[in-house]
Amino acid sequence: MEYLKITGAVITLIGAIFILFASIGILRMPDVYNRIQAGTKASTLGSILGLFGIGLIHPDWMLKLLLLIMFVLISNPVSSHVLGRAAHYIKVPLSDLTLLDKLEEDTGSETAEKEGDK
Amino acid sequence: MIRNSILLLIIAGLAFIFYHELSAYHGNDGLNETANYYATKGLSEVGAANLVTSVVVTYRGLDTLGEVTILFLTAAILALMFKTSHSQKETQKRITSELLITASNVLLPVIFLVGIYIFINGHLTPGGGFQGGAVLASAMVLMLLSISGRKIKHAVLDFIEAISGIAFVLLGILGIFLAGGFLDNSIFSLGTFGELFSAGAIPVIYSFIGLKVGAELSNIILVLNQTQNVEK
Amino acid sequence: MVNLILTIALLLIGLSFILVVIRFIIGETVIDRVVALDLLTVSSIGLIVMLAHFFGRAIYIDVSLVYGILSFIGVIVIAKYLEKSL
Amino acid sequence: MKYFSVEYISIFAGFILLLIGLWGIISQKNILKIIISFSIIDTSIHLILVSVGYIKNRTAPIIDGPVTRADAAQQVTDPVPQALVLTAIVIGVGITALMLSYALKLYEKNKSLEIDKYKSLKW
Amino acid sequence: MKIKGIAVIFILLLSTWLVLNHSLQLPIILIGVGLAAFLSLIMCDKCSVFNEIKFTPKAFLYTFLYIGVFIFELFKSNIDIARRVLSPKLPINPGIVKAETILQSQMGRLILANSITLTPGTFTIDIIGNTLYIHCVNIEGDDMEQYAQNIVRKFEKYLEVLYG
Amino acid sequence: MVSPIYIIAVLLGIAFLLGLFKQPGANFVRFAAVITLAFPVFVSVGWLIHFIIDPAEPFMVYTAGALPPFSINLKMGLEEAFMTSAVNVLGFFGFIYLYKTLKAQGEKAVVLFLVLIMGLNVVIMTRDIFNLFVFLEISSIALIGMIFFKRDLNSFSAGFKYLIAVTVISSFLLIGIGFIYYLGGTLNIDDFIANNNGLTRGLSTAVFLVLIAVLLELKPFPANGWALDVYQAAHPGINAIISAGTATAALFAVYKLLPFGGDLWLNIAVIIGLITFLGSNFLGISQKNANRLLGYSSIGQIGLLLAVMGFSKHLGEHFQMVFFALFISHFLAKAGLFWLSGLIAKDEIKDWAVLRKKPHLLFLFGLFVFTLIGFPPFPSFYGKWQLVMDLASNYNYWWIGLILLGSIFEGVYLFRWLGYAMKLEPEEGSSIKLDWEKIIPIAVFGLLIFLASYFTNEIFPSNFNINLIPVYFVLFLFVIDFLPAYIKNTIAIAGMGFYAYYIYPDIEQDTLRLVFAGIFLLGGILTMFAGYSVKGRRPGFFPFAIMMYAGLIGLVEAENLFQFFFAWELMTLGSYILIIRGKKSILHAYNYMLFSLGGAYMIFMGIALAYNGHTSISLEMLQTASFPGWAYTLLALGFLTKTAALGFHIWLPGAHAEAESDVSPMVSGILLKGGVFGLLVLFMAMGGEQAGEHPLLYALGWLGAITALGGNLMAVFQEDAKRLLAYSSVGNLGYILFAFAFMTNIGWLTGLTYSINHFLFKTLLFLAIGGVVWRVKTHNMYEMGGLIKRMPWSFIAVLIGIITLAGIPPLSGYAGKWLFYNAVITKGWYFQGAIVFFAGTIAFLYCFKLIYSIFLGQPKDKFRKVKEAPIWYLIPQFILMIGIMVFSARPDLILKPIGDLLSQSAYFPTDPLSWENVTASTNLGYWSGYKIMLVIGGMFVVLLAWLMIMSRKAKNVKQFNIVYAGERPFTPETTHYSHNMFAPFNKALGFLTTPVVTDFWNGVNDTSHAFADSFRKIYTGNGQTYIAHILAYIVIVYLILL
Amino acid sequence: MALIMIVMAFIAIYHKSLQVAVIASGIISLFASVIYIFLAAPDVAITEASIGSALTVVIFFYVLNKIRRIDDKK
Repeated sequence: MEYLKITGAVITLIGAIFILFASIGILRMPDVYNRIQAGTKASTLGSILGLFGIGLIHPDWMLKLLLLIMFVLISNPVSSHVLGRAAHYIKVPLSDLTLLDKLEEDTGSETAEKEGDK
Repeated sequence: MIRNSILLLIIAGLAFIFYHELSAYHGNDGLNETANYYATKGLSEVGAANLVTSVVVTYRGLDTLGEVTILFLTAAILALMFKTSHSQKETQKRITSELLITASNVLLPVIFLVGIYIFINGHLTPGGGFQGGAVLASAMVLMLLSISGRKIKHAVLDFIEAISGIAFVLLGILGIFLAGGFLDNSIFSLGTFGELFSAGAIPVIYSFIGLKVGAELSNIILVLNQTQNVEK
Repeated sequence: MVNLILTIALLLIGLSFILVVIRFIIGETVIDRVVALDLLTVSSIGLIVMLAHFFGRAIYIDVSLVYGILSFIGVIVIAKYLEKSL
Repeated sequence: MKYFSVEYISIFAGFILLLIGLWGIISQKNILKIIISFSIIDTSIHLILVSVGYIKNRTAPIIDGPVTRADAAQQVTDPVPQALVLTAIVIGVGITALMLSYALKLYEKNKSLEIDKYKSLKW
Repeated sequence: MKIKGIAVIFILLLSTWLVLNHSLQLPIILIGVGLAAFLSLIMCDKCSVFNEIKFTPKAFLYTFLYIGVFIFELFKSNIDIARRVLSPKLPINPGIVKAETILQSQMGRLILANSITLTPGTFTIDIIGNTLYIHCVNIEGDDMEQYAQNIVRKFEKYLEVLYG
Repeated sequence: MVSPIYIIAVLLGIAFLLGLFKQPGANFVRFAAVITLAFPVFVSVGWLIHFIIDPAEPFMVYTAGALPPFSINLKMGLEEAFMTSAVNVLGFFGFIYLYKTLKAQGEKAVVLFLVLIMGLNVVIMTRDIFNLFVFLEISSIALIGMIFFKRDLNSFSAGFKYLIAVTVISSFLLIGIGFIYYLGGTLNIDDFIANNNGLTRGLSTAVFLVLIAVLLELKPFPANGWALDVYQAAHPGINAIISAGTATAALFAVYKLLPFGGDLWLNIAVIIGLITFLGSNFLGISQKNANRLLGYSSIGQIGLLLAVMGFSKHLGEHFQMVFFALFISHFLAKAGLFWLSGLIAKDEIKDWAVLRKKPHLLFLFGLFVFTLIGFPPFPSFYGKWQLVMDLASNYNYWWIGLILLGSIFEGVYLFRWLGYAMKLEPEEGSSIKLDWEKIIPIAVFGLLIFLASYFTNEIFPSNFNINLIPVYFVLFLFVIDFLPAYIKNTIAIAGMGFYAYYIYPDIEQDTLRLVFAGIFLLGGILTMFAGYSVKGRRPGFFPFAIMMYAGLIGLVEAENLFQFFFAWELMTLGSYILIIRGKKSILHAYNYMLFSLGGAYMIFMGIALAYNGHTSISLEMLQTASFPGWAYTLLALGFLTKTAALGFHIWLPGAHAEAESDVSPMVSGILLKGGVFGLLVLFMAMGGEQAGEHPLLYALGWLGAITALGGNLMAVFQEDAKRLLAYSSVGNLGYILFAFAFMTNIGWLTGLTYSINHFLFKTLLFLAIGGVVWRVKTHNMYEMGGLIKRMPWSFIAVLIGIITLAGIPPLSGYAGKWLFYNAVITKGWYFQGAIVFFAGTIAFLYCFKLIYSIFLGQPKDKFRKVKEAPIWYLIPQFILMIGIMVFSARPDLILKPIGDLLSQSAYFPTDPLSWENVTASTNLGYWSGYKIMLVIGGMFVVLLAWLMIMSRKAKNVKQFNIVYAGERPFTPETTHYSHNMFAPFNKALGFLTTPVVTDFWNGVNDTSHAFADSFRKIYTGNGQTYIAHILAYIVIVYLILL
Repeated sequence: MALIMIVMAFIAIYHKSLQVAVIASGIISLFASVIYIFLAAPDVAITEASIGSALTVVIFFYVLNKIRRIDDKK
């Protein structure tokens, strides 16, 4: 039992580390899209791991936590998708490193007259 | 510049007042008389596991009635303020992302259920009518965002709002006849401690509060959303 | 042991908060800041669950549930606002 | 050292936020900024009130699992300030919504969010 | 077909309710049944989403497979991100690419997009028709179309079975 | 009794229910709301009656099945019952008033209204601080939802300002509540008061925060700009609710919470309240916008009520009475005024002139204004009296001074406003839309004022009880105001006659009073005769005329100072309305009112100083005043404003000259004697002859002499006949003052003789001139001339009058002079005597001018056909002439009993005058009225005959002969022989008539207006500045408290 | 955490962009609600998170949206 708990704790710790990565990521990444990448991905995993780890420590909380995990899994990518979509729509500039932008090519004419956000 | 320094002086004066207030703070050692009453007698009198709920719904029920009324007022005032004379035409919007629509379709029932869970279990777990109501309202927002084609009817919300408000008041009056006074929760049996059907009328009252708050908050947001063409 | 590890985890989350806030402060666009907000809420969910463990109260999980729901909706509303389709 | 416990930190933070909010209300010209300052004030007051009811090493006033019915009075914090804050938060959101709608109406009428522009009534 | 959707929602909600309440007392179950029935009925015009789930043994198996692949990819992606973030040079090579999907059901596309978002260095910016626009942190190889298609295919084959 | 909890339940339940109905124009929603609003009225009034009949223990409502410190409880006691009744009645009628407005706004507005009333009820009843906070917020929010009903920019910005101000205030309240709970351990008001005796630093700060927040809800000056903006911008129907309803609830909240702070906070309340009262009213004086002005006034009144709460320790058992009286006046009058403002629907106070078209509304307007200022018989008069007296017995003179000063400021703008409404020409095409639903509430509140007045009179201590018969008679005349004038005139005369008969036995022995009663009542009857010449209904004249007479006779009847002051104010009120009825009298009536008000408050202050330490308020008490010098001086100054001594005279000429023809004799011949009577009472109190060397008397002597000179001099240079007579009155009153100031037996006799004479001849002259003016329609003497042939009787009247006036033998004027010289010589004030003598010679000049330019010379062409004055003018003139003759022939009939009375009294033991039949003699000589008459009469006949013979040779010349004029006159009238008749004298003495005094008062007026005008610039209109004001206010009060 | 709140408050007041100010105030509420968990007040935490943080921000953005609409029309 004790091992399970320690495993849980370690998993939680890993989750925390991922969250830390995420924050470093959004600090360092050059443009919005990359920040969204770093932010959502790592933080989702981080918090899922955190929740799961606690679930291992307290098995009787597990069901509820799994529900929460499901929720996060569905909602978080969607919100990052919506954010990225919005960012692209209002033409937040991509970083100089960006190689290509297919979406811009396809929808550029449609969004050309819209002005960017301040 | 002079203006700013005068303002700064005022703030400094206020800081001085608050310093006096703060210096009186020295932490707590135990519950005071009032809180002690709630923590000891309150359990048997009210029967709610969540003491905050028992205070909010029963002992200070009149306050709660008041705050529900405040939200009600706010919704009414907004409706008054933004009542439009002519029909509104939809402005051009970008099509909502398909993913979002799907996600909200999946999540909406769950969010509704969570909201209901939060207010029905208000006497056992943290949360209650207001929080549950807020969750319901946020579900409404999600609906509004994802399903732009479908109109959410004011009338339905108003109906829920009115009915639950009246039910709240009626339950309160029932307390005068069946129990110790206005808003006394022991009009129903207190039940077994810690179960869903316990704490007398609290789950019922909180359900009505939850519905009402949800309807009111949704109304507020609907009003802010719907009047796109504002009167000149 | 368990608590020690979790304490370290808590501190790490705290550290990440600070980093995120720095991004928030320097953040070039509003979207950056929204991403920061999102990150903050998601990590708060984890944080609260950990706190639930520390205080030994299962009931706090409900709090994080509500958190999850509402942060999701908040972010969507902001994004919708930003792309002018609210 | 006692000033580093959570209730002291939060109450200090509350008062500082309160002052910042008040400063914002009287120094910012933009109506929406004023409303934001008000919501900061609101939050700070709630923070102060909750810290005022906190008792060290005690847990939330909800009886289940670890907190037993018999000695609840020795284990839980004061529920009253929490109940008050609950009410205050809801009132706060009502008022914020009201302020915002007023701001909206003002903007609609005069196309300006500067509070200086609304001085037609005076003396 | 609606019945199926309603049933799915009903079961989903009822189980959620039971999980939330964390108890199996009779009154709770009763209320849960009532609520779930009520909600699933008023939500039924949106439940087309749930109609698409296929209940076949194969689907059951593929679910587990999918979850496994997904978790694997998830970790991979995160380690990948962590590596990039932590390395001082910040070795990224971003770009937006497009890929076609063969999935038709909404649910399937949602899960596909979510999976893509959560996996290595990619996230779905937009979906127009059958075209997914994917932002990648690091585009590898020369054939970008192929690269993108690979990302999609990874999940598609499982989801196709599940949702069609 | 129905439990008050049902007020909440029913109002809120119906409010929620009404949220269901959405069809626009569903009338039954509002109908249901009216029924619903009647319910709380029923409940609270039921409780009120219950508590009045049976002063039982307060009824407590417990909620949640737990006892108070742990649950919220509501209290319904007498105070709560009264306050909730007030709010609910206001709510009911306010709703009716707003019926159409709410209909235009939709069903939600009705809901807001219901919730507002519910919130106010709970604010009053609750005994829990946090509950108080919640319901204060509810009522504020509901109000904020109604402020923008006009839907213009102003109402929105005002609403926003109100919102942020209320929010900031409630933040402080919330912090305070939190710390009160933390440090005091309870949220229950009673529990806190019972268990917390000493306040520690932290607790006192918490209490400070709570109390200052609740006080700020009362909008104290100067942190109240937001409220003023709301008053200016919101719908007047809403304003009525804010001013009367919300303020009521907030006031009661303060009342509940004040015990938290102990005595210290009582003083703070006094300071805040009085600063508010004074400041607000001061700033109000230069305000032109009606609603904003009402806002200033409203805030001022609330300040006064707050101060009364602070005074509760001094007031003791009188507190409830005083508060009730002041509160109910504010409540009814302010609601009524706001409602009227909504009816007029214009912003400027000048626009209120439109009220002239609706006399009933005008009457209500006047009623509200007088109630507000505190004129009898309205409740606030009683309240102010009791307040001032109780303060005086605790030596709080400065507070009294501030209260009275604030009341004067209030009077300044209210009377200017009333004047505008009564006299200005309404704008072209403006009219009032009479909606029944708007008239009914106003009328009901008007009626309630009378009810409250009656009730106030009942509950105040019995020695205040005054003879209300005249007041009822006045009311009766109001009721029958629709009858034709002649019927009312007859009723009025009959009433006065009957009253004279009725009181005669009471004062038969007291000859001094008898004389004045005679002047007032018989003079009143005589002057009323002239009223028969007026055709039509003459609306509003008789009640106020009778009110003036009622006041005057009340002075004579008064047995204590309260009755005296009551009568004094009644007289002022009546005479003000009489004066303002004149065509161009708006400014003069305003001046008159201001001086009267100032004078009245000086009298009030004087009484207060004298009252100190005494339980009785009888007239005799004046003698034992503890600050006699100040008290006497203030009283004297007060009376002097009414007698128009030099320095206070500027109101008189205009007021008398511009009044209607038959009003001038009333206000000149009769009203001025009221002031004289007051002086008499004062002098008597000073102790008669013993006080002879009192410096005040010396000063008054000088003042009298100078007044006589100045008045007469100015009279000489007048071109307006009535103005001439008016200035002459100033001079004559100077004589009277001078004579009384001798403080000797014979001096008083002189004064009385002068008084009687002045009454006789000035009434006669004004009636005669009034008759002439009635026919020729002008006051200017140079437009008349030669009227002797057309109006012989008027001529004779004027002739008799000026002979008496000038003191020419044989008529009674000479008797006065004879006594006067005796008195001067006895007293030894030779220098002053010389001045008065010189003034007497000047009187000849204007007498001559008067009779010459009107009656002699050639008649004007346009007046060749004028008829004799109306018979109803002539009849009283004949009676007066007979009176003069009788008094001249037999002065002993009156003077002897008075002389006897004086010498018998303790005051004037030395009596140098002895009577032998009709011959009076002193050690300086003797004088016999009818002998002189015979001699002089004979000489007169001879001279007249000679003159008649001479005048045959006179030839007619052109009146406007400008052949010899060096330049072309643009106004030919100015070449008339009687124009600028005494130009040479003007060169010699004109410098004495430079209007120093007028300039002085104008200066005072301008300066205060300029001050108020620049001072109110603190209300910049910027919501943020208002917040800064609030915060600064909090800091400053806190620093003061430290 | 308290420090972050204070920093956020300054951002909320002084940042030029209204959206950022609103988000900052939302973050203040968010942290406040985490502190409420520390202070053993889960009820308040839920309320603050749902109403204070989320709904207020949502309402703010709806209003900002309408203001922008008014601008567009002008």
